[in-house]
Amino acid sequence: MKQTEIHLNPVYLAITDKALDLAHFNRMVQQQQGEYGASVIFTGSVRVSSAEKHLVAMSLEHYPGMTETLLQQIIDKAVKRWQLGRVVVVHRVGYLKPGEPIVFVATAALHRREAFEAAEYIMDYLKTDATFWKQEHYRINGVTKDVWVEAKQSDQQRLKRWQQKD
Amino acid sequence: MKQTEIHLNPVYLAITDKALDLAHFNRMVQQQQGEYGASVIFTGSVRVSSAEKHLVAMSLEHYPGMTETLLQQIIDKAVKRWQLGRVVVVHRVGYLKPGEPIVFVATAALHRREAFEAAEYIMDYLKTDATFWKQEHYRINGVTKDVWVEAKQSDQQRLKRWQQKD
Amino acid sequence: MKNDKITVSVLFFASYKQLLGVSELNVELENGAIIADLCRKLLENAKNNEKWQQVFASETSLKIACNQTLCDPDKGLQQGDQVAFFPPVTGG
Amino acid sequence: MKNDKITVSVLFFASYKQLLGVSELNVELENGAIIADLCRKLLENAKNNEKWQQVFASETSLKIACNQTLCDPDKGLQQGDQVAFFPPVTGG
Repeated sequence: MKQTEIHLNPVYLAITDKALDLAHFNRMVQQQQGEYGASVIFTGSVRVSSAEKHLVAMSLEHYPGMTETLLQQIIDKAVKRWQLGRVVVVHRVGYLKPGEPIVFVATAALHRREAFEAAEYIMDYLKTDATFWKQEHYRINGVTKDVWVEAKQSDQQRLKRWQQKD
Repeated sequence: MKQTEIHLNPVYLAITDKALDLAHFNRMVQQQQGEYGASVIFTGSVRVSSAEKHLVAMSLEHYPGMTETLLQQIIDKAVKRWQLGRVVVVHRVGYLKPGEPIVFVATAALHRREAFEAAEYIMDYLKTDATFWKQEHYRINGVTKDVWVEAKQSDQQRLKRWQQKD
Repeated sequence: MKNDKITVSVLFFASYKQLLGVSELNVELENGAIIADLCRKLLENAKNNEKWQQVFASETSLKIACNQTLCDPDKGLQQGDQVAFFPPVTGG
Repeated sequence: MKNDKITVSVLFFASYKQLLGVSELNVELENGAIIADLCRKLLENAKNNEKWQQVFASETSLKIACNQTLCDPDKGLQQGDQVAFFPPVTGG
């Protein structure tokens, strides 16, 4: 019996100052998954605010070299913990307008549970470990204000879920 | 200050015998999310098996009318439990080949936690409550065999996660 | 004048439909009948055929819906009700 | 002949970079210096400028990496090491 074998490099990782081509990254996990029939895609975008305190744009800075290493370490831990057919992690840096995607994290697994858990695990550690920093550019009553985003305690709390099981 | 307001019907629900247009459904949650900057997409596809017991195709049957009501009830519960800007639930019926998507469940929320939880909640209840039935068509040593998929105890177990918090 | 008979429509899905070779039929019952009476009547009509016994004996897996809402065998029936029998669901 | 001086490169990121108005500099230290010595030297060089004090006083939030690996202030330094100071990360 002739059979088409599909060989994929399971991990794709990128940090880019170009707008994320979501359609392209979606296809990476939703197509040709082979036996890994369950996929989860997380996309985080700059929110479009409608309040008085109007978010005009966001700047994203990172530590080149260290960020890639840290993200690869997070992915390695996920791949060790769950059987994954595909992992895609893409993070935007530079100047972003409202609505533009910041982060794309996707996983393909044999069962939905693994796909959900692995995607959430990668996002949780990316939030607390990866060397990215966000600055928000607001326009408040006609005046521009730049605010560095503060780290959230709730993000540290989220890690407990994974550490208890480690 | 002029501002473009984006009004979305937050819920899209469909059962179809046509191949799912994933690019179209992806856009529904990844674009124009407004302040709901966190989105999660789950896609479940017919797996491409590489074993001796070769999966040739899958047939999906449902109870028209009842299925739509049940799915709407699941979505209503999710929308009540989490603040969601978008919910897309699409389920395929009919004859499917390996690799074809069966189910698409997506959510957009203010924060990633809500988006992940709501998508997983909808999938968990869809698996146990919605009136769909799967039949797998195998070819084993040249002989075709049709097997009705059995319900998994693990799917019932998954619901406990949500019931404890209810 | 009170009608002492009701007619309900019956649906079978998935493996039950395939096993019994029937997806839909109408059944006449006494007024006041419950779903358990309907099951008994269906078995009688099938002359206690093994396949029908198999479906209605599987109490742990047999699911029943009346007018598209899940229910128990003691649910009372009304004229025109739609009763569906099906195995545990396996979508997604 | 033993060299009794080492040079390390220092990086600042995000709010620290903005506050101090510097992203990268080279610092000469005694051989055997640890990161805490580097911090002291930086503060001296800045003549205990308030902004520099602010960065190095925030012990709860100041993160340190040596050669792109997180570390503590007691980490020993070698010739050519790259030391980065940054606030808690906020990506994703």
